[in-house]
Amino acid sequence: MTDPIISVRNLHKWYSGVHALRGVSLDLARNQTVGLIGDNGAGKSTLINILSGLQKQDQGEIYMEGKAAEISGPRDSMRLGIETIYQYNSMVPTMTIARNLFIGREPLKFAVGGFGIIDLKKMRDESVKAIADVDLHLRSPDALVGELSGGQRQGVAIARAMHFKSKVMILDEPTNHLSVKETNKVIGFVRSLKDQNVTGIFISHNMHHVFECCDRIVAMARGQVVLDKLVGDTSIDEVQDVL
Amino acid sequence: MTDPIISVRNLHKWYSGVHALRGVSLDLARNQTVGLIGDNGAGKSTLINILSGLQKQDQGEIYMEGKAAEISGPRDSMRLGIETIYQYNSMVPTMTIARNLFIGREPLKFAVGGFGIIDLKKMRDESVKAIADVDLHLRSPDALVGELSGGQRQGVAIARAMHFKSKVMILDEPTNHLSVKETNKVIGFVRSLKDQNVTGIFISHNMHHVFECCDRIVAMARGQVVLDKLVGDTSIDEVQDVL
Amino acid sequence: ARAEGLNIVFTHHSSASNTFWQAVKKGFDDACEKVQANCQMVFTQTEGSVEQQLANMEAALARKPDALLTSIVDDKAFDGVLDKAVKDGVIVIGVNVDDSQGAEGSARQAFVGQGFRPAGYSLGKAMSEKFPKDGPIKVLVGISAPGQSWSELRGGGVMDFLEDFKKANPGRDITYERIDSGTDLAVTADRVGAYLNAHPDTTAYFDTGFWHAAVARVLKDRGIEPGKVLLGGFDLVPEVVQQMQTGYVQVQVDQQPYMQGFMPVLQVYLAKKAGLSPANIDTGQGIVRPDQADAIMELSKQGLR
Amino acid sequence: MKRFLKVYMEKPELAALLLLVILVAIFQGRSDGIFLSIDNLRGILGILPEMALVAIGVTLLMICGEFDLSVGAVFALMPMSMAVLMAHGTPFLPAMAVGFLVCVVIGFLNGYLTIRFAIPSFITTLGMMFIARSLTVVISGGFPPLLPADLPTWLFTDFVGPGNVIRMSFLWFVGIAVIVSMLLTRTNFGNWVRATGGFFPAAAAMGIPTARVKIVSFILCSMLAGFAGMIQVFRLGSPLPSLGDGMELQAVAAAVIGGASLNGGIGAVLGGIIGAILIRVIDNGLVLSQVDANWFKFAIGFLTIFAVVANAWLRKRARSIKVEI
Amino acid sequence: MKRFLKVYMEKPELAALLLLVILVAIFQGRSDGIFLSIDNLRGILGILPEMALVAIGVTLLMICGEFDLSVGAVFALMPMSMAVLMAHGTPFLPAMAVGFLVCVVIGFLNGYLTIRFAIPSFITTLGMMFIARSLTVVISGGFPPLLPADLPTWLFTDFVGPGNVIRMSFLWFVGIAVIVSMLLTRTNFGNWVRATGGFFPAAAAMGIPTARVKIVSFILCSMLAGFAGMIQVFRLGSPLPSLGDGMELQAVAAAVIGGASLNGGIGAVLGGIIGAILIRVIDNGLVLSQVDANWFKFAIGFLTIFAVVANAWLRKRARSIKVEI
Ligand SMILES: Nc1ncnc2c1ncn2[C@@H]1O[C@H](COP(=O)(O)OP(=O)(O)OP(=O)(O)O)[C@@H](O)[C@H]1O
Ligand SMILES: Nc1ncnc2c1ncn2[C@@H]1O[C@H](COP(=O)(O)OP(=O)(O)OP(=O)(O)O)[C@@H](O)[C@H]1O
Ligand SMILES: [Mg+2]
Ligand SMILES: [Mg+2]
Repeated sequence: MTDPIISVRNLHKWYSGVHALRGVSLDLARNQTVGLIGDNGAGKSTLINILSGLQKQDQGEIYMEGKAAEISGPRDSMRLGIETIYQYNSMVPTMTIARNLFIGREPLKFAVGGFGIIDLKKMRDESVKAIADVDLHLRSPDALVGELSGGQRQGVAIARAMHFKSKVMILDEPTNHLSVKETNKVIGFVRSLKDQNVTGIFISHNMHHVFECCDRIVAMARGQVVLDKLVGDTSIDEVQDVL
Repeated sequence: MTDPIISVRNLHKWYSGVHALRGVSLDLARNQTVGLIGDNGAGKSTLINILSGLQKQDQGEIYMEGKAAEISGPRDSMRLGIETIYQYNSMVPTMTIARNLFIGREPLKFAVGGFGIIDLKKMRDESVKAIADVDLHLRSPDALVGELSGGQRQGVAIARAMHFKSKVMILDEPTNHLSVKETNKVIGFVRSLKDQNVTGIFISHNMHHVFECCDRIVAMARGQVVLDKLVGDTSIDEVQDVL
Repeated sequence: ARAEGLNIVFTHHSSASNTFWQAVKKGFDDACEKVQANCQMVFTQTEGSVEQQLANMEAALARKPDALLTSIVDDKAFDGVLDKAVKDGVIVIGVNVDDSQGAEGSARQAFVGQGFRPAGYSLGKAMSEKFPKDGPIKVLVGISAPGQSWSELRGGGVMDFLEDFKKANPGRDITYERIDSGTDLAVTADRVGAYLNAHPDTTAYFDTGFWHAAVARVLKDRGIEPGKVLLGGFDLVPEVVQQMQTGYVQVQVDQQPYMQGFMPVLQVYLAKKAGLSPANIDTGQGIVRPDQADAIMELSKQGLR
Repeated sequence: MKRFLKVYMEKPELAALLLLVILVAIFQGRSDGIFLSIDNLRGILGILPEMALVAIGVTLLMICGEFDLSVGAVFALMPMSMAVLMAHGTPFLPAMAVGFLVCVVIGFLNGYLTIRFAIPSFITTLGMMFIARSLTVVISGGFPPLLPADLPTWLFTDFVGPGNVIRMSFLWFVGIAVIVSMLLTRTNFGNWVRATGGFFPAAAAMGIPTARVKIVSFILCSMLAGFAGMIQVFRLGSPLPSLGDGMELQAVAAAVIGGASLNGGIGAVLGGIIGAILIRVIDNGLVLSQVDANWFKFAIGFLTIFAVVANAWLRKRARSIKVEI
Repeated sequence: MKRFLKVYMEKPELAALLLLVILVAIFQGRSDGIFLSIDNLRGILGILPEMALVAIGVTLLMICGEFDLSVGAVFALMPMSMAVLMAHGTPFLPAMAVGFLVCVVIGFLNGYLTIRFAIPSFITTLGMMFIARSLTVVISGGFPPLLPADLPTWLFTDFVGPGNVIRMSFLWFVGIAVIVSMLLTRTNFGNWVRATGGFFPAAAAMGIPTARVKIVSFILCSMLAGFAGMIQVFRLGSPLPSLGDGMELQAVAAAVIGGASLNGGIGAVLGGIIGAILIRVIDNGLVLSQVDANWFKFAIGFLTIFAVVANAWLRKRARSIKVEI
């Protein structure tokens, strides 16, 4: 096994009155896809929120490609090459689909010091493509996200993540709300990450999905890692027993 | 087949610029559990939102036990005996779990004209029981819903619906975010509805779940019903073909 | 009243809930009825807002009235508009407040009223008659609205007098302080009440409005007898007259607002009918003392004072 | 201990209480002990009920997710209606009834227009503020009538209690505060108010009659403002049309200082009251500390921000105490 | 046609525009044609830029999800700082630079305190309103200094254009409106503003520097208010410390009338401008219609509510037009 791309050591996270992570240590190997499972409230989202900079650990370290990494905001995390789909969709309902897809990463016609004029045409065209890529059928990229159905929104979030593929992809229950067809697309996408040299973390409560597309299973319970095995070395039943 | 408990005739619903329901007619037989499936944006949530009074149809009629029913708000729907779990959880994040469970139906110590003093003890006790019934593990019924994990919230919503069981239960993607154990609980619950003389509508994108616990499958596409068969007369493959 | 065709507008810097200006309005309306003129008074929405007054003035002038009556609370802001109005043949009369340069400062043809600063000065002077003949004198000046000219100028007038008084009595220990006393009876009562707690030896309190009426009530509630803390301020509103009757308020400046509303209309009428040119009217230094209170109360109830 | 501190300080109204104590101590020092003298307390406690009653109403409404800028104008309109009626010979009780009726109508209109047309209450009540203020001037004809001499004002303004420090109005205020507080925390209506403000779609979906809940809250808020105005007029003896000007912002500030959220769903009656006390204490303490007139507003602004910042900071500290509960 | 009507009327700013046209027509009738006379237009257009500039800033800030009550005070403070400096001999340009610096500092503090301590901007800016107003009085010493005679005020206040109906300030206003409007709709910064106000957690999760976006918006809003104040002072010829009192609520009202949402994320610069025009038109039209003084505020309140209700109603009608798009 080569150097891990991400290592976390002894992470602790307190919410006011709740000890949500109780010393989690984990190494993610390069180009491996990890399935993260666990009961409701086990701390999965908390762990990945720390990796994506939404929250800050109270204790513990994160290493990225061997170097200690200070992640104090989503921007840091993105800079390190981590792309996340959050459990609760991170869409601005009052904005159009196209604008949502490119929030914070707008294609610019020209820019001075990071600010500039958005290339609206390019943005529209690319978003039409990105949405088509996930087999989502939407009327127009100019519809407001707030007017989409639950699954359509989730689909847009996935289209965004797939479009801005990065070194590490974290997907927190991405298939919720999705129809069968799109779910299959997502599973296929996760399975293909490896081939594209992308490391993945896939959270789901559907064991079949996890076993179908991951290389390794990590199970959490009550804020701790309770099982960590390669897919070949374990089975759905064993995993369900530990939980 | 006896008299249908709910009949809808030729329902149309326009959102500004979107024709979401295009003439849906459906009869729900008493004590039958219907699995409602369909692609993202097919109009499933819109249909059940009309039945639960969240939205108003633009055209078409609803009959409840043979009588024309005017549903112009969730209260009307509840009065007719319809209990709903919504796709987007209908919880108030700034309130405690116990208060959320009983919103609008608080147990009162005494009341005058519908207003009165809440029986806090009873409310707490019953909510502890309701939550235990769905195998959810929560610290205390006094925690704020806003501080729960995604699955925990969904669990509370289910606990509420199960606690206030009614003549007709509508469940819009209730198993999203839920762990395996709880999902099984929900499936079991849906399957048991029939025995308790409750009519059910179960929406899910997981065909296995639908086939496991429903008597009849209704598939929607682009705002119309495209398939309506008893479970015995169809198969997962057939359904997936129509969609 | 349109028949006569005499159109008069009155713009000023105060809002409709100001009792003083309601008295001016009454005089204005009564006079207009007498001369059958078509009249309009325009209040501001925010008390003391010069920019709103100017906007109202511009709007009213677009109707090309025969006369414009206005308070001139700022030396410069209205110059352009007034110049143009006079050039267009509108009779312009300053009311209540004049340009500090007087007739030189603006194009207005006459002024009816009394200056803020002189009024403050005469208030101080009238009150000083009641000052103790010896011992230290500690005065509190309540600036009702810091930064607003009516309040600052009146307070300034009082303090001008106090400075002169100091010079005239070099041997005595005379001090004064200013606080933000607020433009609300309750607030003024609370703030001045608190101040008096901390400084029970205060000789006199001057308000730049009529809000010391509430201070009188505080003194009464505390069982302090009338005259221990001298109270004085501006404008005769019923509350103050009431407190004069009880003896808590010693001196009040009355500008005779009814007259300020009434006279300019007559002047306009005379100017139009007989070609008489408007002339300055001093509506009086109007120092009112408690002995006049009963008589005033009757008139005050009718809105005449 | 740590646990106690955590639970205690996480409540915004209690953090505000701590702040209040500190401020009082400072002012007591800076004023050479006059701040807590009977006389000064009497002054503070005399005016407090009026502001606090308004703050209670606004807090309730803010928990319900709405906003009322018209309280200051209603504060003046209600007693003015009464005074005008009484000046025309109507006896006290019917006049008071009409006064409250006016409040109810205004509250109802505020709520009805806001909900029926789904417009922000900011606008409805801003407009209503102008309307009510204008009506106050119109009915008084510009000249406030004097109050008849034989009113039962003792019921509201007489001094009572040991050392005569409090007025009757204080008892009314305490009684109303307890009732509204119970209403919010112990009754089903209170639950609905909180749910409606906390997350409107959820409350509506659960069958709560959200429109009625909001309208009732608007009406309660208006009535409390009117009642407070009546007390003030009885205390001061004269119904001025300019009464209560600027009170709308102060009341909101009080509610926020006491921990209510402008987005609704969060807040407590006690918080609004403590906020109102803080504002009064700051105002009074600054006079005693002899702040110059020109700097007075500066100090008020500064301390208002400071109070909320300190409150937020205290709560944050409390949250980060690591105790499992 | 139906389709056009639908798309057009669904935009709140365009619905407001329709309302504006109707109101103008009514006032034109009621004022015997004086409303649209050159003289009156000159009056309206002379004042409009000042209010509209403030409204633009507030609209921007509201889209960003925040609120600024200090604009009225900054409106007075910025020109007062300039005037005081110039009275002490500082030349025009450096004085103006310092004036803007003051605005920047206030805007920065508003934003920084709001974000750093996670407190509502309602409170921060309410406090700042008091502070800025107080500073205005303090630096002027209560009495405004005179402006030097040789200022380039022509750059802001001279009449230009056909019939001399507009002032230079109008050109500045149009220029700035176009720039801010472009900023909001065409640049990535505008996208961030809208996202930050629309749904803060999402914006933060997508790596937008939300804190910086908000602070910049606060600063822009302050600067626009200060600039507007400067123009007004040049027009009036004297820097009064009481300028802009009450403007904070008017600016918010303008933004809301023009369709901006108090919850952030929704709004347009054009809307804020139309809102400001509506407010000016109502004000001016009522004077010309010779509404009785005591009923004046009533009419303003009524028309403000009416404007928003009508706007909401028009949009609702438009939404219910059944055309697929
Ligand atoms: N508020 C709204 N405004 C405009 N269009 C809407 C709105 N809500 C839903 N729609 C549209 O109506 C159609 C049906 O939506 P609906 O939510 O009923 O789908 P659904 O079948 O529940 O999908 P999903 O499985 O993704 O939840 C979709 O095309 C959606 O974009
Ligand atoms: N903001 C918060 N405040 C307080 N407690 C929180 C907060 N967010 C999460 N928690 C608690 O932390 C624990 C872990 O939550 P987390 O969201 O990480 O669970 P999860 O494994 O993602 O669960 P799920 O599968 O239901 O999404 C839970 O007990 C939850 O109640
Ligand atoms: Mg989770
Ligand atoms: Mg759905």
